[in-house]
Amino acid sequence: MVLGADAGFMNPEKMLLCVVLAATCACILASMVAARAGRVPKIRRITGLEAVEEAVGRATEMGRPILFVPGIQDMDNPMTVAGITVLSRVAGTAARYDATLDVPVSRSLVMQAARESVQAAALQTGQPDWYDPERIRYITDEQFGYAAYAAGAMARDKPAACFYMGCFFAESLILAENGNAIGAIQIAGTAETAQLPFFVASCDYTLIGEEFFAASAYLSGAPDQLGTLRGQDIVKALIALVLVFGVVMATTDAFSPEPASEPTAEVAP
Amino acid sequence: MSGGLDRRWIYLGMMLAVALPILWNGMTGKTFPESPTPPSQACFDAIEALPEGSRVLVSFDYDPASEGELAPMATSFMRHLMHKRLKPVIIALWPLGPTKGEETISNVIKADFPDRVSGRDFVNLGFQTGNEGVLKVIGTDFRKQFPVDRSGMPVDRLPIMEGITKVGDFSLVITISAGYPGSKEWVQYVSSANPGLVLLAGVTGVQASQIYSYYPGQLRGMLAAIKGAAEYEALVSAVVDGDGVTPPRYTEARRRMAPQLFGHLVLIGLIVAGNAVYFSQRGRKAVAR
Amino acid sequence: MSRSIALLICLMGGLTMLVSPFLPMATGWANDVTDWFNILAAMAFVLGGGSLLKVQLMRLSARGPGWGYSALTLLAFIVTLWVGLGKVGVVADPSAPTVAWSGKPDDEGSAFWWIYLYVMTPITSTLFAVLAFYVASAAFRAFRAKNVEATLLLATAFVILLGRTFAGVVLTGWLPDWASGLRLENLAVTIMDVFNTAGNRAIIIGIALGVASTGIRLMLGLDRSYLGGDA
Amino acid sequence: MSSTTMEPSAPAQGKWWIGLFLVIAVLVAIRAGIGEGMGRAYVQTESTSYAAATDDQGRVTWSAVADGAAGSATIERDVFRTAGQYRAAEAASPNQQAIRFSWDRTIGLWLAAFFTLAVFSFLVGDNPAYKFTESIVIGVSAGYWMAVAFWETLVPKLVAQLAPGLVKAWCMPNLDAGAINLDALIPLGLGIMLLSQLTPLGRHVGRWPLAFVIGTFAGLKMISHVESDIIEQVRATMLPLVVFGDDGSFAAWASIRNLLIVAGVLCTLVYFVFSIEHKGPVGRAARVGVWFLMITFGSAFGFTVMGRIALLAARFEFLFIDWLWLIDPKGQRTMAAVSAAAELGSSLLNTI
Repeated sequence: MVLGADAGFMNPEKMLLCVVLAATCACILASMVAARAGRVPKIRRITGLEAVEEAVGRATEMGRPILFVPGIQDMDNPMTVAGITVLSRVAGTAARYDATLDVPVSRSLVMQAARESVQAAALQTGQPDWYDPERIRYITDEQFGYAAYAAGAMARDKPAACFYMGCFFAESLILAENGNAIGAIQIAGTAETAQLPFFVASCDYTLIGEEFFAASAYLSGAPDQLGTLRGQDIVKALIALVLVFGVVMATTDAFSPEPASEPTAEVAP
Repeated sequence: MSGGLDRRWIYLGMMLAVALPILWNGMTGKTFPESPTPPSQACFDAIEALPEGSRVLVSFDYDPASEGELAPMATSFMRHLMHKRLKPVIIALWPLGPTKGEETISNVIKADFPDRVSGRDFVNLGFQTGNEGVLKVIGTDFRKQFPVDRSGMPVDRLPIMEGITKVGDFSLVITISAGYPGSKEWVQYVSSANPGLVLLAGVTGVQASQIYSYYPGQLRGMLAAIKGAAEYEALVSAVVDGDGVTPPRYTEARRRMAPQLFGHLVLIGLIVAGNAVYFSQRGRKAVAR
Repeated sequence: MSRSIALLICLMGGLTMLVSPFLPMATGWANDVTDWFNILAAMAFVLGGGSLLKVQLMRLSARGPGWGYSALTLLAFIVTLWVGLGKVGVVADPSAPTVAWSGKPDDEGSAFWWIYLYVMTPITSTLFAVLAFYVASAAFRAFRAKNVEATLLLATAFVILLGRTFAGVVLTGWLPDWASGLRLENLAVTIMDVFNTAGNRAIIIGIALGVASTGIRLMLGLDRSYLGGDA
Repeated sequence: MSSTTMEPSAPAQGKWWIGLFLVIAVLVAIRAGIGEGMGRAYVQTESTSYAAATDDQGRVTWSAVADGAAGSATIERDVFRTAGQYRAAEAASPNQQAIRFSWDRTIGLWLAAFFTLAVFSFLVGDNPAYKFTESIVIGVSAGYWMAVAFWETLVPKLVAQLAPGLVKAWCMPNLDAGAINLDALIPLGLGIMLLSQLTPLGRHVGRWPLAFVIGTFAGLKMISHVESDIIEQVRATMLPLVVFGDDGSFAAWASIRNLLIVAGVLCTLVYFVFSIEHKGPVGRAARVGVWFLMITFGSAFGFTVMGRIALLAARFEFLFIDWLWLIDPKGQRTMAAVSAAAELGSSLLNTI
């Protein structure tokens, strides 16, 4: 299963990977095309995302800034990229309300991408002057150095709304507890499973795993993007079918008199 | 809804619950007895099952931030390996891992097994950048990633590395890991690609819940957080020291269990208190209505 | 124009990586790309460092409240960078004692090592440790049996907290062998083994789908906010 | 969730903080005056001589030799010694110079203790000591990672690929200085494009490296997630719902366990369905899925607590053992006064 260790389609493991990969892409692409053609799926409510507008509005009313943290990993991490796409939506809303948006980042490349995306959002909303590159600034690559800054900045600037969207490790609770202490509305989204419990405990809304990746498509409201979400659901249904089939096979196997020829994954040889 | 409690009182309670047992422990030297759970016992058994002289790959995938939980595991693993006359080959996927490996070597091997020679009985091959990329390469060509040991000696000249060309040539692989890259990557890229290879992991509490889904399939055994370290430490002490006295540096994990216990009790007390406040407030509201 | 080229680069890069596991010639491409990324990220430090310098210098020259702290940050940054790049106090490596620059920058005894050991480590590991306090206040506030979901959350945490210490042994150690599965320490293992495994597996599968779908959206350019606004 | 607004302390905040710092300083001074004092670091200079030998392939290797051998190079470095080792050396020969008090490491130790307390002080409220620490750590860590990136990535992976001879002579003597690796020009080019936006011309070109990174990693991560997460996790969940033991008897618990895992995975997957409203059977399955999620989060929380407490314990151990010299579980100091107090304390505790 090592990439490139035994390349080529002859290897059954590679074959399986190829089939699953192709099926996944095909489902998502087909739903996207169907949505473009007019079959736009109705997406269920994701409460955390409905609250974005409310949070930005509240910050504007109170005259306090909004804090957006796109995680502490670099652009090679899909969560960071997803966080940046959510940032562009949040920035659009903030520009409309003319609210102050602070984006401290912990990687130089992320700073670059965040600046581009916030500037684009400002232009789209017709508020090009709202964009201020100095508000999107690099702090440090060090996880806890960054957390030290964020904790101190929260205690001093008292943001009214905090967004944590990206890849987080132990600093998640430092951010969320300090945000809670200053009474901010907090919306978090991550696929880092170990940190989800802390966001769930300390934030007002948390986007869990796949919901987080769906966030930017959901917020964009564009038909083709919503179509990809339906595609994900179709793949999920296929996975469930395969799983049920596998379970039935394994169960009938258990009844067969002779012991299974090869040990299942769960049994240590 | 906070029940009117300033959170600083909570902090004070937690501080005392952790600090006082450390002082008590330091003065009396007492620890709680441990009974091993299956994943820890499995680690112990996997090492016990190896014949003398087997080569074991030990990866130090952590840095000082997680030392509190993981260094006692590293110490116990090293002590067990040395006691069984096994030969550890140390690598690291974290830049500061080799230093931690060196510390473990000097605390265990140099202090208690001075007859063991670097390059023959153990070796530290240092750190390589590339995260899971390193794991992919050592699956087919170990020496490509780790051509020299930490002092610059080519691996080809080390007796301990004789006949080892890929990761599958080791009898056992141990990863002591604090996050990414770590146990998950070892499972994904090494264990899956080498079905016969036995993989053990020592992980932090945060990782434990994720890594559990790989045990006992792709992971033969695992030490979960300081509790796992304490259980394994007790098992190793029992086999190495017998009824004799265990030197204090080999009781670190068990010593840490005392602050652990009181910290947990404070938390449980807080959860109970929080619910008491919640229900009493709810009760009052119901009456008012 | 520039945006179209960027989108093309994104699409081609993604497709190449997608087919690479199936091409014998592509062995090692994934590693190469990872290496390139690391180099790029290292070069990008110029941008990050520039941003840091600019922000702190602006505060310093404005002499607003707390400008002294900005001066401190600047000083700390410049000193650390200088002793790190210059390998101040580093002795040669034993494998080449005559090559003065052969030592590692963080060798014991060097200035960089001193800063790491006595400044960075204590601060970062104490911040890490402070989480023990935050965990306590979060548990006090959030773990309340308001509904079934919250009750399950707090009950599970309860069992794990008890089951993973000596307290579990004391409380339920008296249970006879046939009921040993109900002992707290074993209950904790069961929760991890069954419920946690199931929950995590579903989350992991969902995340994989999310990554795949996001990847497709990025490659096709549906999501291109990172490319900026103007043409 | 509820929000507890922690009101800032009273107006006399500054005085309050000065008072707290003074109390701590006095306590530390008292501790420093009792018994053997506290917080000192000792070092010994280790000097090793190395001699060169050339092997049959023409490679030069250096190995340790007796001091002062002809043609050897000597490396001196200071290594830590414990207070106990210092005391033993002093007892053997008073005024010896081998193991000595180290000013820089002692200052470092006290500085580390100050930073530790300063970070803890933030729990009480924002204050000058924390602000000081925060400014320091931001600057230091930014500089630290930049220097590390230079030595660990740029030099070996970029410069050494393009100018191996130069790098070998300068700082990587063990490098196999072979041919120039032109592949390294690609990341160099990408980097130059990225930095070109600092000039007015490069506004557009600067986006291409980002597009490259995002595209390639979208592809790479898609493969690794499908491979190790979808395929492997589904495979691991294909469990028999009826399990028999080795002796052929029905294993009830193992069967229930497998049933729970399969049902849990399916229901939790239903929770993540986006294009169907969570009503009716779908809603019920999703609700069960949420229960599984909550149990998962509860157990992850419980486990994480262990780690956090262990880390806190490690910080207290630093303060108590290395700085304040209150306890000595590892036997690094053999101090009559304090260990007598410890014995008294332990005998008292034992009687309780």
